[in-house]
Amino acid sequence: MAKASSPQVTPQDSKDKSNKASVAIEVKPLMGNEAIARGVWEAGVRVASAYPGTPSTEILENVAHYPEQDIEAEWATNEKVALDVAIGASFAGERAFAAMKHVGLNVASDALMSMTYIGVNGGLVIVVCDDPGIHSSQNEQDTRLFARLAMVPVLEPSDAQEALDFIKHGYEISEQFDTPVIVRSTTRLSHTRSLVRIGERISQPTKGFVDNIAKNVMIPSHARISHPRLIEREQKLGDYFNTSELNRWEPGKTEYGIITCGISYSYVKEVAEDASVLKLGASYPLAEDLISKFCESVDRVIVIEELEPVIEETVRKLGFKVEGKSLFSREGEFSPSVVRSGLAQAGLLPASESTPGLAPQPLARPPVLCSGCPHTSAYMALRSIDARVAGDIGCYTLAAIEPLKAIHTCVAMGSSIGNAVGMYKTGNETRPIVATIGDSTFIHGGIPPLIDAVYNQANITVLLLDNHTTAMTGGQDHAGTGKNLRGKKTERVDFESLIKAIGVKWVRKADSYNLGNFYKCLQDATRYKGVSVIISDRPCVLDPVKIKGKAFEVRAESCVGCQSCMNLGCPAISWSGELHDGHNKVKISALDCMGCSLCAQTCPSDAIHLPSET
Amino acid sequence: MLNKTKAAFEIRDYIREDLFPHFMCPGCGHGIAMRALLWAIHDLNIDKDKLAIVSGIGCSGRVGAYIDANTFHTTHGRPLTFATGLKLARPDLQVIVITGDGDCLAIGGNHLIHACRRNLDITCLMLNNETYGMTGGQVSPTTTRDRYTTTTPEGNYEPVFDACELAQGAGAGFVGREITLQTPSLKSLIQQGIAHPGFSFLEVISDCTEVYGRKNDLGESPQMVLSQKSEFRSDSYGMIADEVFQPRNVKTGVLHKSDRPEYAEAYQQRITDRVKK
Amino acid sequence: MSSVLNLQGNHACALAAIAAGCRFYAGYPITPSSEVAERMSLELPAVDGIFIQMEDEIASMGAVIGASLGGAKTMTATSGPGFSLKQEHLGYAAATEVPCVIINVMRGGPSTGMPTRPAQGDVMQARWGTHGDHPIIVLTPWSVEEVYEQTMRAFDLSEALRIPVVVLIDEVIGHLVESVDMARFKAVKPVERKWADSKKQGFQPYAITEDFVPPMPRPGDGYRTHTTGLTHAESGFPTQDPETGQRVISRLLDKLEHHNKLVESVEQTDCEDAEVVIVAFGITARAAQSAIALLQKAGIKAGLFRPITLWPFPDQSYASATRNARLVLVPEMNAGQLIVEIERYQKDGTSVVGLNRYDGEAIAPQQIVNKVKEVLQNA
Amino acid sequence: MSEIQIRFSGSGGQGLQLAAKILASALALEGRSISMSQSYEPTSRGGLSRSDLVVDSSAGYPLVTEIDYLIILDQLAVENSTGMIKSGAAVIVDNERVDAPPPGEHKTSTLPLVQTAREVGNIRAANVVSLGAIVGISNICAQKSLLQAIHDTVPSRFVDLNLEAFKRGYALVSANREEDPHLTAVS
Amino acid sequence: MTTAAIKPLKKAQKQTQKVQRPRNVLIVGVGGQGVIMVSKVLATLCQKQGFEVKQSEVHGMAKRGGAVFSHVRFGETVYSPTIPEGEADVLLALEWAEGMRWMPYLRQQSGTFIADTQHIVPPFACRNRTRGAQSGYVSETIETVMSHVDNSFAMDAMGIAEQLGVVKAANTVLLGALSTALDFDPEAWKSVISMFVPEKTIETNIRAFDAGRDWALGFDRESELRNLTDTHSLQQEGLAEVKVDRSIVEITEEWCKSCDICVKFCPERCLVLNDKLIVEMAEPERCTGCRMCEWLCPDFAIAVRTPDQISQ
Repeated sequence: MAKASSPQVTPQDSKDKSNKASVAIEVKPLMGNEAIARGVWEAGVRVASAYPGTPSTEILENVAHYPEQDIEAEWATNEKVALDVAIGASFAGERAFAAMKHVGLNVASDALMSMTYIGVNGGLVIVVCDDPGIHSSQNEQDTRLFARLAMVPVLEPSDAQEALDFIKHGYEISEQFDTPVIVRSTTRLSHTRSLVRIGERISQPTKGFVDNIAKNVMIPSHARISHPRLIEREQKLGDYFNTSELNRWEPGKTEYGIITCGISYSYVKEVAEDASVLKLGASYPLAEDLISKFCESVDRVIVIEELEPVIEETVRKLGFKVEGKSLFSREGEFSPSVVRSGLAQAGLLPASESTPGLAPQPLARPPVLCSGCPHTSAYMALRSIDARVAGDIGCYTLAAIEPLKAIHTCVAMGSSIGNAVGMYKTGNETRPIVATIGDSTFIHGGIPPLIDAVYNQANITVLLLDNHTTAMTGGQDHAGTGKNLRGKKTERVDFESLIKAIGVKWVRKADSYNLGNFYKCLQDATRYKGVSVIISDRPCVLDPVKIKGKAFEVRAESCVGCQSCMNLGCPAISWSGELHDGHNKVKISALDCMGCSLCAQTCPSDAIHLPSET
Repeated sequence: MLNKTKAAFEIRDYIREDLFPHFMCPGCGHGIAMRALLWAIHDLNIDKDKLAIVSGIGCSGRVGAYIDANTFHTTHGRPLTFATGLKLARPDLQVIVITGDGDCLAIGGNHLIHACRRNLDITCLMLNNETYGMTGGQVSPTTTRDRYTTTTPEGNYEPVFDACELAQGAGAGFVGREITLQTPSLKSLIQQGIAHPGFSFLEVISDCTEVYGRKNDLGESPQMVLSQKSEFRSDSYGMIADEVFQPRNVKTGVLHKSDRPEYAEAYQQRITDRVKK
Repeated sequence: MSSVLNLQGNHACALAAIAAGCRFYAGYPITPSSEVAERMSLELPAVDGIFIQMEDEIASMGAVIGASLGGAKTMTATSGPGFSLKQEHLGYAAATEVPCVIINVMRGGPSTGMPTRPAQGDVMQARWGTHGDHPIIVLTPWSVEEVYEQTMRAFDLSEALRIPVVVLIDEVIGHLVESVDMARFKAVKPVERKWADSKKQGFQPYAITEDFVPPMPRPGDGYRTHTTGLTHAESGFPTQDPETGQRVISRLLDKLEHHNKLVESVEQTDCEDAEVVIVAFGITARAAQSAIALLQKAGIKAGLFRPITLWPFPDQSYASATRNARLVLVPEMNAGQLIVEIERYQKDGTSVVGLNRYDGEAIAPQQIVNKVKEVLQNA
Repeated sequence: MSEIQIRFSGSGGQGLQLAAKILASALALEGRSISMSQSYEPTSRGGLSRSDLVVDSSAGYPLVTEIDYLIILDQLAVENSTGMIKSGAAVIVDNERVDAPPPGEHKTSTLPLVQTAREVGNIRAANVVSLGAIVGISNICAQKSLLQAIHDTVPSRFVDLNLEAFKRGYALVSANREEDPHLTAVS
Repeated sequence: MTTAAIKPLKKAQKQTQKVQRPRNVLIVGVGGQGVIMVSKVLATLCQKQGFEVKQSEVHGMAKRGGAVFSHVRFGETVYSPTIPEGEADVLLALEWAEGMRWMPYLRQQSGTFIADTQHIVPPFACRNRTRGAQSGYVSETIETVMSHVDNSFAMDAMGIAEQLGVVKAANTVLLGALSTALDFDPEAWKSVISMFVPEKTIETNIRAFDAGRDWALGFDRESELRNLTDTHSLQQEGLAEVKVDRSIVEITEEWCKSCDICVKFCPERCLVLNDKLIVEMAEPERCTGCRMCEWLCPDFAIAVRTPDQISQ
């Protein structure tokens, strides 16, 4: 591999320029998502919209901390709506923003695929947070592949400072190239706190709506004209990135060179500080010339990128011998150790001497439904009636595992009802078919399939678990809570009326804390021929406010160690250390007990009581 | 009375096996209550030969026949009267009455209050399934308001007895209530009731699944058993701010206990005093 | 001290019960029987017996059966309305063959009637008061002394045959105080119940024995049998098998027939050649006895047939007593109950005439005399 | 011994049963056989009440059919006995409470029974006053037997009162003997 | 526009010499314990001392009882936000089993292990109903850890806080202990803690910090080990030996009336009604012998017997 001449862009250059571009007034430790929010505000964005989704949730929550007169921040009913709102703002001539997690982009993709044809008026940046390692998602798809499909540029910051800076840069690119821009974050970046120099908000002049039907209305004739423009834009962006300071060549030893992007860059620097590194801040379209030059300057080219071999394949396409996924996994999250062992495998670093010290068998501590969670009893009841349960996305997905084990499928936001309809339509299912869906998820994507179920006369039961919040992501408001992102009162969706309006004849509200009644209600619902909907109306005990009742107690003398209460999977209940006929008795942690009474209702020996009783 | 070395409870030691399966309907709570009773008897080490089970008429009345003891299936509403005679004549016998809500509170209501008042050492186990199951599900003094029975086709409009309060008010020395779902607790309650020297009134929340449950669409047996707890426990509800859940205010457990003089003892005392004079 | 006591009928009843071994009494106050309870409450504790006043007559009868099931000799006393209330349990005692004695001091009726006035209106209720076919023994003493005697006998019969026995006393006799010489009762030995004393395994509490009276299992002795008012097989457990039902009920009914000699008790005065036979019991028989003397004085061949055991009715003795009679007069303090039974045995040529009074007064001897004369004149 | 039929009558609460019982008791002490019966209305106070004694019954019939001695303490009781009084029988009526004694062929004495009881200290002792009168008239039993019977029958704290009442009743008859020829005629 | 690394803005002279490479503190615990608060205090302190700091956490499951961890790295230049395995200079565990989970991250020999001894037992560790079942909680004892890790401190932070009357300040007690493992002035710690706790509780938290610090400074490893050995052996003797055995469910088929109660109430859901609607043991290996089915069978069709009962 021929060695390239010295790089055109040096870290030194970029640093000087950045110092001129914005005046640093303060340094603060910010989490990646906080830095993104800061960047959105500083960039003069007027409208920001999102649907909560780990690890992206905190972005909009933090945007909402900035003054309302500066920026409109709102929870949208789903990611597509969020993007459409942002697109509308762009049309109207303001900088606009949308945030979502990787799977949220799937929902929003329909709008994105058109918007990429249309381009922007006010700048439009979409932050998409990927979740390598699947900390809290249903998959670990790589957004860069999506960007390639949509032919929109992707910027990838590697720390919080870059997160802030890249947002602002993103708007410049968006407006300069007439394109939406995706800024890709990952869980690690979003949730890492580091020092960030923050700046002031730069207000953007209002452009106003620009009437241009050929640009703004995507009908076939317009689209046909737009597509070549898109290809041309891609080319121009590639050229731009060849020289942009977003991509940085850090010269070092020439035996090998590492091309990396995003958070992986920090791992690389951690374990191979003296290597030659090409850090790509723009991972689509790739700066092919820059890459070629870099590859030519080193003996071996190693690509270190989380998830898909996007860079690696490009390098290979460019005709270089490259090592990437042969050393580093295509799945999971990277870490300094992963990078080190990959480089060691390549023979570039000495293998770390492993001196196993004390290595205890780790305790399984999977996430569980909280003590007092109203979903618990709903799933106990489902399990009892032996239902075929199509689950959905939310806390309640945890009911799929021990001890509740009451969910049989879980696909994507809002899928449960459609899945249930399909199960019914096969005629194969002998058990009652129930779709369970949370309030927020229902609004997100459950309403069209419910209409479908009614329209197509499915015989299913929908259990709408209305806990009055978006619990899984930490308690965000939504259209069904009566409060907006800024905590102000707004209209609340009346689920019962809505469902009736859809044409559901059997709708009943039930309190899942009342075990017997709930069970009965579920039985009635499943016996009904047609679509039946139960609205389990019981708020989350943690969000938006902690609802803690008096803690229940176990009367040790009455406990017979049957551990029926353990079926709740309640984290407040554990073994007391006492035995009854060889079976472990239980105790309740007063600190953790929320006083929901479910254990007391379940206990066959009446051993669980409120302490006030004598 | 407790003997630590005794064998584990084996129900077949206490039943007339050749009569099984018993006549009760699938899911009938009376069977569960019967087990709890026999379990308590076992734990108290009561000699079967000295055990007298007196029952009335109705589904509850038939329970006694399956118990391997001295069993007396008497007339409708009157088992307490038979038991009174039996216990007075034979203080050495452990006399336990099994009765139902209609048997005990309607036709036998008079006997109940006077048995409570006298406080003779009898244990009265009232199996409350809220209906006259054997006669086809008519309204009883404990039928929940608005529920349907064959004699309340428009739903029950009569007020309901709280049998335990009634018994306590009438002077029973020991009053308790339990649900069949909580079998170990029920056993323990029965055990305490039998051990109590004086009249013990024990209400068991039982289920008539086939007749009453069907008529009122209360679900299958498991669901009816499950409902007992949430429907009947006042304390199953913690102080939740965003309240919706308000179960029926009926208490379980030992509800009343007093050391009023036991009838036979008081009688003997009085006689002795007189003879001394 | 003299063995003669001035004794009220009701008191005599109580004393006789104690003498017969009664150790349990449960009752409910009702005129004109209350003195029986009062006397029992006084006497029973002295012999380690139990007296209990229950909440009603039903309860009393229940307690009596309960105590008897436990092994005690038991008794209760009542009058018309209370007797009606006891009927269900009387049936239970008959069906389960539990010995017990029921004293019914009759008063006027129907319903509350004339509580303090005498009547003999319970003849049929005593026989058929409870539902279904059942054996029952009814004794009718005519004097205080006989109250004592027949009450003792009631216990003996009940214990021996496991049949409830009713002692039917009219108010007059119940409240009558007469001088009774107690000496003759001193030596009487009460009959004891036949207790089961056989193998406990497979014990049949209602087995068909030679004397039709199965030995009774005593609770606590280890038999652990079942007692039920349902039609039960020999095992004691309910049966719906027609053949078994027929067999066990027949045994129950045949029991009395089998022990006819023991049960029957009649008194006949001058019946052998009597043209006129007066059939009466209780105070009416006392009037009849006076009347016979007057009639005989007037030259009318009159005799008295007195069924002391009223039920089962001593039909054979009656037939023999009235074989020469032209007239059978049945004076009774009701509208005609015993006469219905008597008419069943009426031969051709014998007229059966009733003399009925239900105004709360006893039938006087002269009334009977007048009636006989009147009938004979009109004949 | 020939049969004697005695009736104490009046209204409920006047102690007629007790009077009969004392007399029966006295007769029993003398070895006489008695049949005592009673009739009252279902009220403890007021209403017709009577207590009958048949002494040495010849026919065995225990109820009175022809009264030999009749005491009437209240007008209320007059009608009930009318027609049952043996001709020549002795009838004693209270002077205060009985206005119209039963008509017929018998000897009626009107005596201050209630008044005497009042004098003795208790109006309710009129029964024993009348008992004194009847023993005084009939000599049916010895005074001694009767006094013993009072001792045996009456609660101890009332014994003296009743003994006094008896004596006053007895004296009532002897005091009136001169004035009323009927009284001496009875043996 | 971007920088390769942010240089310390205000260099603390005395520490520059010592800190050649970033120092790594791994703070671990269970959701709701305050892991993030503790790490924020440390990160802020480091920042105030002029270091570059990176703090990385995953807390999506914090409210759901899951494991929570926070990497705090500080130094002149910090690249990776996460600590490589075996390179944590300090492992601060707010919960014992979490300390055990992250033990491999502790630097061999020189690493310091500070752990609260409190046990938060997850429901999953108590999922076994079988007679004589043992908890699934980690089995490593304080003694085991102390004999493997030279710099180990096992403290009852909750107990210490409780003694001070401020149960909620257990985290601050741990910070006090942590302060002895890092070269920062105690006063600097206190001033940062004061920023993070409610104004009213500043004074109590300072006391809690001092208490934790004093405890760690006065910690005598040898005598502690001796103590533990004594109590440990005592515990061993006291442990009742419960025989782990499997109960047998006997079903009298002729008595079963198909009411379904046992099936629905079996905590382990190991019973089913078969095609004749008679109850059947479908998953005997799951049965724990809890007797629920026996108690609730109205027809006495089920008997649960322990092996010794059967042998009798």
